[in-house]
Amino acid sequence: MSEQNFDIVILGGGSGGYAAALRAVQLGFTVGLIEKDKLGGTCLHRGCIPTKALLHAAEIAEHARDSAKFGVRATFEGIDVAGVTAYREGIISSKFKGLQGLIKARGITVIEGEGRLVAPNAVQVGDQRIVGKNVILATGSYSRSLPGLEIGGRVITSEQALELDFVPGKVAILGGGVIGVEFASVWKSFGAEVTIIEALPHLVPNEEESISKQLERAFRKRGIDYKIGVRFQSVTQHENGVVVTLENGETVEAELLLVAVGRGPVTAGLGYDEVGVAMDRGFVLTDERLATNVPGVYAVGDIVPGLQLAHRGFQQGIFAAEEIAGLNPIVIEDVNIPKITYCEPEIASIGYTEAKAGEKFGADQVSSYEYNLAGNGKSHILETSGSIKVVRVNDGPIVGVHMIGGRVGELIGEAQLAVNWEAYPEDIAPFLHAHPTQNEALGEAFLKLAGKPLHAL
Amino acid sequence: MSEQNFDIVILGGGSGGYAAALRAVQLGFTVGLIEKDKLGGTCLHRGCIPTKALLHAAEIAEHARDSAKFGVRATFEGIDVAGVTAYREGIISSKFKGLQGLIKARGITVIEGEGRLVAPNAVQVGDQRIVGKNVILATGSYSRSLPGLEIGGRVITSEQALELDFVPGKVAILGGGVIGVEFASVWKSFGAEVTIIEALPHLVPNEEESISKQLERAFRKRGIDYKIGVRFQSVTQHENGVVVTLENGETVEAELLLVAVGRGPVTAGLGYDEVGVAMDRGFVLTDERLATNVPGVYAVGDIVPGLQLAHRGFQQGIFAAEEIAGLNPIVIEDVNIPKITYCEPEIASIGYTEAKAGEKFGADQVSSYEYNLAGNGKSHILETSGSIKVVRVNDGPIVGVHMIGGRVGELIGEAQLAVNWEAYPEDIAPFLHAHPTQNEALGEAFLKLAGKPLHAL
Amino acid sequence: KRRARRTALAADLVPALPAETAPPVDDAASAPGAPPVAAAAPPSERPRSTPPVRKLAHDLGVDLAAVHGTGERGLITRADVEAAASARPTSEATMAPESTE
Ligand SMILES: Cc1cc2nc3c(=O)[nH]c(=O)nc-3n(C[C@H](O)[C@H](O)[C@H](O)COP(=O)(O)OP(=O)(O)OC[C@H]3O[C@@H](n4cnc5c(N)ncnc54)[C@H](O)[C@@H]3O)c2cc1C
Ligand SMILES: Cc1cc2nc3c(=O)[nH]c(=O)nc-3n(C[C@H](O)[C@H](O)[C@H](O)COP(=O)(O)OP(=O)(O)OC[C@H]3O[C@@H](n4cnc5c(N)ncnc54)[C@H](O)[C@@H]3O)c2cc1C
Repeated sequence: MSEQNFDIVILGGGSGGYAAALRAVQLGFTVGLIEKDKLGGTCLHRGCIPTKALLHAAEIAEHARDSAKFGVRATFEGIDVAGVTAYREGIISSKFKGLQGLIKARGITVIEGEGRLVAPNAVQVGDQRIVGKNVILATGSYSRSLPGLEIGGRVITSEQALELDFVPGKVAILGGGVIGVEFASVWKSFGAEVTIIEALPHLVPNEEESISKQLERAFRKRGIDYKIGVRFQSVTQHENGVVVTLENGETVEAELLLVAVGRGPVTAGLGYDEVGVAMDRGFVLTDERLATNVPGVYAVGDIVPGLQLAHRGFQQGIFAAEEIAGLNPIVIEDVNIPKITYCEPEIASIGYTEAKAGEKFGADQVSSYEYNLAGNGKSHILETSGSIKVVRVNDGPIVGVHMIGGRVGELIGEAQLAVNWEAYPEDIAPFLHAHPTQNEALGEAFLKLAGKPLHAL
Repeated sequence: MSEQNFDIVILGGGSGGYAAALRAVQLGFTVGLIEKDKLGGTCLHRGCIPTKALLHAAEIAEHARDSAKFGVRATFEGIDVAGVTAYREGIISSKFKGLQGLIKARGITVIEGEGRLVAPNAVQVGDQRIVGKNVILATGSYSRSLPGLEIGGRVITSEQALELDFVPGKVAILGGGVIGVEFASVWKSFGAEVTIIEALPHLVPNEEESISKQLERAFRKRGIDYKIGVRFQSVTQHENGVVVTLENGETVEAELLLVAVGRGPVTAGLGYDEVGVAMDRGFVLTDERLATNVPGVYAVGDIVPGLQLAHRGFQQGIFAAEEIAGLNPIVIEDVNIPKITYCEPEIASIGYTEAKAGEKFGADQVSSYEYNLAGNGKSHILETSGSIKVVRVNDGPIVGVHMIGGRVGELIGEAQLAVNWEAYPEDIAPFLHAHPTQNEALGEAFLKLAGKPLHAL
Repeated sequence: KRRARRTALAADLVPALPAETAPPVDDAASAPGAPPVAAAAPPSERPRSTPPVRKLAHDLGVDLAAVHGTGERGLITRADVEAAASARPTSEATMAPESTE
């Protein structure tokens, strides 16, 4: 049995783990990065990147369908699934190559194989013992299911959904969260009939309620069917499809059932509990500085309770490396991390919903304004509708921005600075936004909250 | 002869004038707004809005053409000019209705007719004398030509270009500035052959040089022809087209010549000089607080030397109203106003170019980093290329952001806050941008300048 | 002329901080809500004020180097800047904003 020694050993080479590795070597540490599958993890190979490629292909399809509205004569003939796959895989393989090159150029030692925490400072990989002054756990997540709902055959998760070599005629989707609505959006654009089943009272239930309602309206207009506030009971498979039964007795027939009910932590059987790492329902518990209860052991990414997002993984990975270096980095609360749902129309938000802001600051201490994109020239040009809602503390900072509409995702960058820097609407009001952009809609909301609406009453 | 009295009289109801009016009534002033044509001015009826509608139709056409690349089977059949016109006019008329409604709802008196400044406090409109305690001049701009180059027939400006009821087979464009490259981009996407003629050494010569060069490369790839660093000499018209002769003896044949060499101020014969308003080559001179040399008379928008942009007009209009109200608003220098060129690929910038920053702060006091969009996942998904260049003062703030690439225009909102608030890259570095977005490319540039590149070496 | 914050931050611009200079691993983690310790701790990444507050200070003519930060880890807050602005003679406070340098 051989032993390798590093300053930092990182278990898992996904968004969280590889970002930690990149930052750690920049700070002068030696790093051993253990990965059993492919560097880049869920996000690159089975998550963010492939789904967003599908969503862009979906946009192209919608543009072809709608072309007459803009005076363009074009005919939509269908989806060439092999073509979509080649496009999607081309992006992944190029990004994968880039990431491998970067990891190598930065001098990170990658150890291939499945690792297991065997001591507060050591991970076992086959017959090698990888020892570090500090250990960062970053083993990520997997697609969960519901108790009694087995994945297999025509009951699939996002992993299998990405690999389909055909466009299903009709799909049922269990779960109206981010992943569920993104696949619903893609499949509808590709020509499928889609029904979403969500137990909570709204689609994207973590968003501001008015945003959820607008998504429901938009999906209804697009012909995406959904059943909300009703729970799944059971599913049966037969030769050509599935029959999903809901608790209210209704049934939904489809070719496939996509289970998108959330992601669970990949921590079982990895030795965490034996070494004494405190856990809760499989998630690794940390303080706000990402330290576990075991000295020298940190955790980052989807295994840490909270938002499961790639850029949160990057952020936490960088944070952990800087924390170990004693740089005392600033903590960014989950609520101040930007969230985008890339369905059509897109949703983007950061900070508190109006209700949560009321709870935190007092309902009479907050105001909000929701600017309708109908007033925004560029949105009209894109023929999209939606709104931007900004929440502020009275005589105080902007604490929440909630958006829905075609292409609004990219607007979150500005909102991220405003919210994280605790800007007042009055700080932004003097800067008129470029015309004609969707930025302007955000600008109008700020202007209104600063008491000086321009293109609004 | 009748007389009407207001707190503020505004001459011209374009972006600058109507924004001044809207802000002034909010501040409790009575306002008389004089407009000879249509509220909304150049931007709404003949500028920003119609051109951006054409550019979006162009995007739809390109998507149909390129659909196979994304696995979508669609056929591009051509442009239905009447359809494009209906789409474009539909947007304008809806925005126009909205603006009229807003002006009315805010209680602004609109006086229809051509006005002439007859005293420091009075504008004559027909037989009415409109008197104000303060006067704001906002008469805007028109398409200029070159000495000896007459507009007419097949030699057109942007006004006629917008009204064409056909897609020309081949167009020559005089001027490689914003308006020239935007029309070049539209016409190429619509199927025309295009040649741009620009006397300066680069297209979009006001941009960072590396951005200009990338646009030239992108246009070459798109098959848009251009001749740079060569001056126009003359043009002759014949039955089916024009022949443009350049100073180097070359000729360019085309169906039409679009003259896009800049916009001159609409000030001649409006009484400004008789009343003693100081002018320079037709532009109205003001101090940085928009006051002319004549007490009580202000000027805003395109008649004031500097950037000719609608949102600068909004900003100046609001500023003038607040200045009259004694609110002492803060001055935003032109360099800190965002600029977007909406051609494909888009260009967006704010702040100093690297060269200008070097002049201002000392060449050894500034650093820059240009992040290639090839490293950005979302840009890869969009199959666009380009870059984002950020200029900072060493140990100091971000003073310039320069971008090129599909859809980068909307990224300027974040850059606008960073530059205007004089943020340091280190201030932004802790906030990881949403994945996968084009925002991230801006984030990577900031991270690099903060000494901690993530997905870069 | 108005920023002193950089001196405290040189460390994060140094690409490779030697690991030996790092404090014991769980030092910082053991004192989550205790700013006093941080004063003696290695340079923090936190700017002395946020950009919009710096801009406000600039517009009000307040020199941040002379302002005592009362926020977390010495952060200069908006209230600190406003207090500094109102503490001065009014003639100075109404000084028109000018361009940066
Ligand atoms: C369909 C889908 C779409 C998504 N879209 C987005 C999006 O648009 N934006 C966004 O921000 N997020 C998105 N996410 C979420 C994002 O993918 C995750 O938040 C992110 O990947 C989490 O990073 P991580 O490093 O914690 O875990 P992972 O990316 O899961 O990486 C963990 C890595 O650890 C490895 N590993 C696990 N156990 C071991 C072991 N014992 N030994 C060695 N290696 C091990 C795994 O092989 C894996 O490579 C999406 C997720 C899915 C499923
Ligand atoms: C093709 C084109 C594309 C453009 N694209 C963009 C863009 O994408 N983004 C951007 O920011 N800017 C763009 N611009 C520039 C933008 O349109 C102008 O900067 C803006 O319109 C200037 O506003 P203004 O109020 O100064 O003048 P104008 O909009 O020209 O308004 C002046 C108004 O005054 C009226 N007027 C003039 N003289 C009199 C008189 N004597 N009596 C009564 N009324 C009078 C006119 O009828 C007019 O309505 C574009 C311009 C063009 C030509």
